[in-house]
Amino acid sequence: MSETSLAITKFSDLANPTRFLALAARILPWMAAFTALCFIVGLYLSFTTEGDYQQGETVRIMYIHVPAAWLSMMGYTIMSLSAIGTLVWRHPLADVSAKAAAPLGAAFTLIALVTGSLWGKPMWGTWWVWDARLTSVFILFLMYLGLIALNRAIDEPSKAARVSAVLILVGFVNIPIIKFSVDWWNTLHQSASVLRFDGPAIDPEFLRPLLVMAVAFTALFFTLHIMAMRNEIWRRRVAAQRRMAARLASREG
Amino acid sequence: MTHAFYVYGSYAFAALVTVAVTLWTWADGRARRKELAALEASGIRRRSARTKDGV
Amino acid sequence: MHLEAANLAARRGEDLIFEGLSFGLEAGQALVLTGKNGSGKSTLLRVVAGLLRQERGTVSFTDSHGDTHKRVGEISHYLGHRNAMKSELTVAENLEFWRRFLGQMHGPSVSIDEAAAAVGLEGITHLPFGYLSAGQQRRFAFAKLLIAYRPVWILDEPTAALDTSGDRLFAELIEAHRRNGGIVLAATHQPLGLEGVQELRMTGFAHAGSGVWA
Amino acid sequence: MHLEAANLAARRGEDLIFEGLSFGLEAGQALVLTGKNGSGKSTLLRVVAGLLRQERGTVSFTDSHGDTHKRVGEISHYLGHRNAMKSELTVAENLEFWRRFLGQMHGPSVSIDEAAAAVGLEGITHLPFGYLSAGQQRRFAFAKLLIAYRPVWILDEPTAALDTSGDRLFAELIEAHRRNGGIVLAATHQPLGLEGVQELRMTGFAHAGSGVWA
Amino acid sequence: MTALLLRDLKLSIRAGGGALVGVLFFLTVVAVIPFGVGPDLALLSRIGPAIVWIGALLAALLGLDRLFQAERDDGSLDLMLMQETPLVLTVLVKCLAHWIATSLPLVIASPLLGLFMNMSETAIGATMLTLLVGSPAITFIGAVGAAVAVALPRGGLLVSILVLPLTIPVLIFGVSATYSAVEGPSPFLPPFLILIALTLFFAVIGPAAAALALRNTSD
Amino acid sequence: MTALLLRDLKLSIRAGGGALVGVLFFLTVVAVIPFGVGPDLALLSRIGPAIVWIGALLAALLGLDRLFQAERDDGSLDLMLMQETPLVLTVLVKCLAHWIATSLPLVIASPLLGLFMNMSETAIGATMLTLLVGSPAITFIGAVGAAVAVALPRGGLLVSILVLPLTIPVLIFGVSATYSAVEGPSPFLPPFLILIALTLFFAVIGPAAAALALRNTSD
Ligand code: HEM
Ligand SMILES: Nc1ncnc2c1ncn2[C@@H]1O[C@H](COP(=O)(O)OP(=O)(O)OP(=O)(O)O)[C@@H](O)[C@H]1O
Ligand SMILES: Nc1ncnc2c1ncn2[C@@H]1O[C@H](COP(=O)(O)OP(=O)(O)OP(=O)(O)O)[C@@H](O)[C@H]1O
Ligand SMILES: [Mg+2]
Ligand SMILES: [Mg+2]
Repeated sequence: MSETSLAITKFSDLANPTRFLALAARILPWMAAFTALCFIVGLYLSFTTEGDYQQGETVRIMYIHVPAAWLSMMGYTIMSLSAIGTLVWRHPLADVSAKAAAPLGAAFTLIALVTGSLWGKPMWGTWWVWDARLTSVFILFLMYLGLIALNRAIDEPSKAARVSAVLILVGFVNIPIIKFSVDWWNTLHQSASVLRFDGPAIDPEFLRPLLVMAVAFTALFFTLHIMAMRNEIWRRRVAAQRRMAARLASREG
Repeated sequence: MTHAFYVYGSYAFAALVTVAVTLWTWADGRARRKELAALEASGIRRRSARTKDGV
Repeated sequence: MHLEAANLAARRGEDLIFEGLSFGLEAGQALVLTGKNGSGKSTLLRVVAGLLRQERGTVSFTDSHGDTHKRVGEISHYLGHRNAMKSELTVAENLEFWRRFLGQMHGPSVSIDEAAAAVGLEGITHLPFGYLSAGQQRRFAFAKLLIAYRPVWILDEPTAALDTSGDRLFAELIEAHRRNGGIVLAATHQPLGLEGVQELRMTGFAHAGSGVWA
Repeated sequence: MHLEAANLAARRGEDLIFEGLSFGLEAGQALVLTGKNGSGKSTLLRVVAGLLRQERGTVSFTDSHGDTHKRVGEISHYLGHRNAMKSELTVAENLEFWRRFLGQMHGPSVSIDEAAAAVGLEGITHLPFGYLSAGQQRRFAFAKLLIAYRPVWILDEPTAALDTSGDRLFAELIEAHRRNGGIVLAATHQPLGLEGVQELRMTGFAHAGSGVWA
Repeated sequence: MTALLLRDLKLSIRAGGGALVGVLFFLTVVAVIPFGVGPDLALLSRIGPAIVWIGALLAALLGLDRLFQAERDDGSLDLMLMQETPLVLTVLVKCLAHWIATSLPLVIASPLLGLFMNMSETAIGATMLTLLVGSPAITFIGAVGAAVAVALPRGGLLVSILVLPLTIPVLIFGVSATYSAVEGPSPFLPPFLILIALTLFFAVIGPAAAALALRNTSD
Repeated sequence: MTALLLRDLKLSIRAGGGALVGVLFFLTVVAVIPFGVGPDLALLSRIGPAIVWIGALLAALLGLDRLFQAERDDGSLDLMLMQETPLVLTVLVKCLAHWIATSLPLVIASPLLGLFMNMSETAIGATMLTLLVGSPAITFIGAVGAAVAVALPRGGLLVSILVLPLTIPVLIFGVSATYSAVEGPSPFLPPFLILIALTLFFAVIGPAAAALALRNTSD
């Protein structure tokens, strides 16, 4: 008995959820503090800088809209990387990472959509148009929800992860479409002015709060992601122990 | 301010969503930790915890 | 010809069903899996057929030329709990499809009518598969093994739903396959009436719940 | 209590499978159908259960108060080749559904956990049905007969896919049902190990093709 | 019977996330439309009700054909046929469960889609009302097809010939009631009443015909 | 492989009635739209190509979800997974069979629908051509969803949700190629070539991803 359990300990060490939990416990407080700090500075900057002569006060929406939009794409990218980890290395932590990222990505996409709409009403005179950028983001949102639904519909976690991974990777085609849709189709939406190959083309007055807010949002994303991963590991641990208890009971009983 | 509604609306919505997600994640973690503690109390323990430490 | 499994372990859901399982079979040999319900017989067969990925261990096949195949499924027939036949199509259409889809390997195989005769059901291949009785369906599912040659047969309770003459018939067909140098793996609850077979008793649940997470 | 079949004939497709078949069963008695594959055992059971319309003849049931029922299916359990359970739902959900859907008749019935224990599988009713092995599925399909009382049990190869301990278990459950005054009709290829049963050998194909058209 | 209703609902939730999925499906269908017809908001708002109705029809059709086939394949249908409870009632309850699981979420989500399609408040209300009243008819008609599919293993063709043409009147009266509510000049009530009549008619005919077909399943 | 193609075609004729369901659904969609936009023939002919494309897209979804589930349920999928023939090829052939049984009839029926929608000859021809070239892409994308559905106990709406967003590019280029053929001013060829490229791209990606998913769902 002791010999086998030792072997198992080594094996699970390889897959390593336990080490991940230890690491998470150590860094989470620091990440949370960093996030809070960035938000305080970022929010202060966003409300104290000048308004735009063209867009007026509404330019302040940019400070949340743009980071949220970036994160919506980054969330999916993280899911795709995790999907590769699931399919190629079959690493259980990759399964957990992809599953934990989906609701967060959906949340940031929702923020990007709603703040974009709220910006669109004063700027374009309408809440919603079916232009390429807006629709591709909307599709991203639907894909997040679809993946969440798929994950919940399969009740064997490792299988759910592998199946979702295939779909995540196929859906990745949408990300370049979002990013470059403004360049490929001439639409209402602003084309890239920060994340460009030839450097940002934006007034530093707006760039500073934007970047601080972007860092804050990113830090928030990762903090929540690690928390959600930790929750998922706990959830699986509970399930495994419950099942073990049931097996033992049915053996002895 | 010119378009106060839209600006504050955006900030309020973003705050709402982020806070909701944060709270939900946190509450979920707490619930899971409680379940683990309950299992621990009922005598079912992790294998790795049996041999050495464990978080 | 040689089929070798070394140190196999397999998981169902999160539970390890068996562990450290090894066996070796030469041409003409057969392995019969026994054990109570849920002990992992079907699981082992699916691992050997390559339908379920093992947790650890290897399965390999060395053919008569000494070449080694890692994917044993490709040179095997698998007869599972389900018959893999479409009830909308006639028996002949079903068998014809599998004959063409599976393709021919170097080895003895028979025509569809001969296969139907071999399982004791000549003359009704024109009926839709769904119209047959449970035992007749099982017999035709077995006929599939005869129409395209495969050296390894993996059989999961082949005689379920068969009458006693069917049991004997299948035993004879299996023996004939072995005489031809074939290898047979079968899970069963009733004695198949085969001679000189190895037997492996499955016990189930190596360590319940000893997954990555627990 | 009395189950009576008189002069039954049934057709499958255009062929008359059997003809002039009669039997009578009193409380506590059992009838075992044997015969080779395709001889019409399942057909007869489905006729008795009311799932297939007979060509001629009658089936009727007289209960302990002397009332006669024409539709025997309503007071029977039918366990066919298929298990009538949903693989998406857990075992407990499946059984709970059938318990409520079938409704209670006057007679002994047990709770779901007791039924699971009776078929030797307590403690895994929380698993989805689809995750179980073939034999475990069959056992739970049988557990369905215990959770809602029906005087007549119609069983089509109940022990298919069962291990030997399962065979014994089922035989005991069937005997218990008979001791309680139940009636059992079963088709089988293996001896069920029941005592004092009538046996009916089916031969199949009364007159092949003797339909309206021949 | 509540047991059957609950089981069927549970099954459709297990199979894919439940009500959320219905709504998502609808959203996806609607998101596809503007790509086809272009982002012309006036046009979108005009074809909006028709699109919403087509989406509802599609959602009802996906999966409806297996309503009884799934039961037959695992043997549950046999046990249902044997019961004392009238078969019509069983069929009715299964229809109800199917409607609740697939069509009701669409009815509830339709206002949201209306917004996406830039429809006016009246149009949204009218669409929702006609959907609520008319969509059960589609399910009832579909049930007949589903039952015939079980009775005749090779009757697939028959099902589609039977079911789809019958749904056209429902669709037409549903859509035209919506339009008369929005634009006039024709009054709203006549087509709406016909829609109600259709639903009631099929609520009686559908399950009865389906039960008849199931009884005659030949094996 | 021809054996598989023939079998699948036979099956969809015998059991599914695939072709006819698609065509009838298509007809239903086309029959309902005029009620939406009213009897304005000019408008109808303008949105005609878009409607035909949307109808074809939605019709392709019918039955797609059970492409592999049916094989799983009777155990055939196991045998297919074991073969030496690359699984990608098997998937490709099954897609082809599904396309021939459900989408090809739509392509053939599209001129008829074009007439209903009062489309010009050029528009009809262009729609038919783009459909012929573009609809296989929809099937290939759908195959991924169908393969994923094997992990689910039943098919249904979820598959469509996963599939539809990915089909949008095909729809966009299909429709825009048709419009540029009819109205100009933009040239027909670029979007048409992109459509061909999309089909080829998904002919590679779709079966590969579907095969990957199938390998990962077997148990
Ligand atoms: C619901 C509507 C909207 C959605 C879904 C949306 C989506 C996005 C996305 C995904 C990005 C990131 C693009 C990238 O990194 O290349 C972005 C950036 C941006 N959006 Fe929006 N947007 C919406 C409405 C608006 C409106 C109304 C405006 C202003 C008039 C606007 C202005 C911007 C700006 C200035 C950027 C930064 C571009 C850059 O520097 O790269 N957006 N939006
Ligand atoms: N997805 C799953 N999750 C958890 N347990 C599973 C899963 N799939 C199968 N099992 C379990 O795996 C065990 C082995 O099943 P298997 O089918 O190999 O048994 P078997 O020996 O073939 O039994 P039988 O004689 O009844 O056919 C069973 O106890 C079953 O309950
Ligand atoms: N629709 C049909 N058309 C023609 N023949 C049919 C049809 N359905 C069933 N049969 C035939 O009816 C006969 C009786 O079948 P049945 O299922 O009753 O046999 P059984 O005794 O239960 O056999 P088993 O032991 O294999 O279960 C079989 O020969 C079968 O081929
Ligand atoms: Mg088994
Ligand atoms: Mg039988």
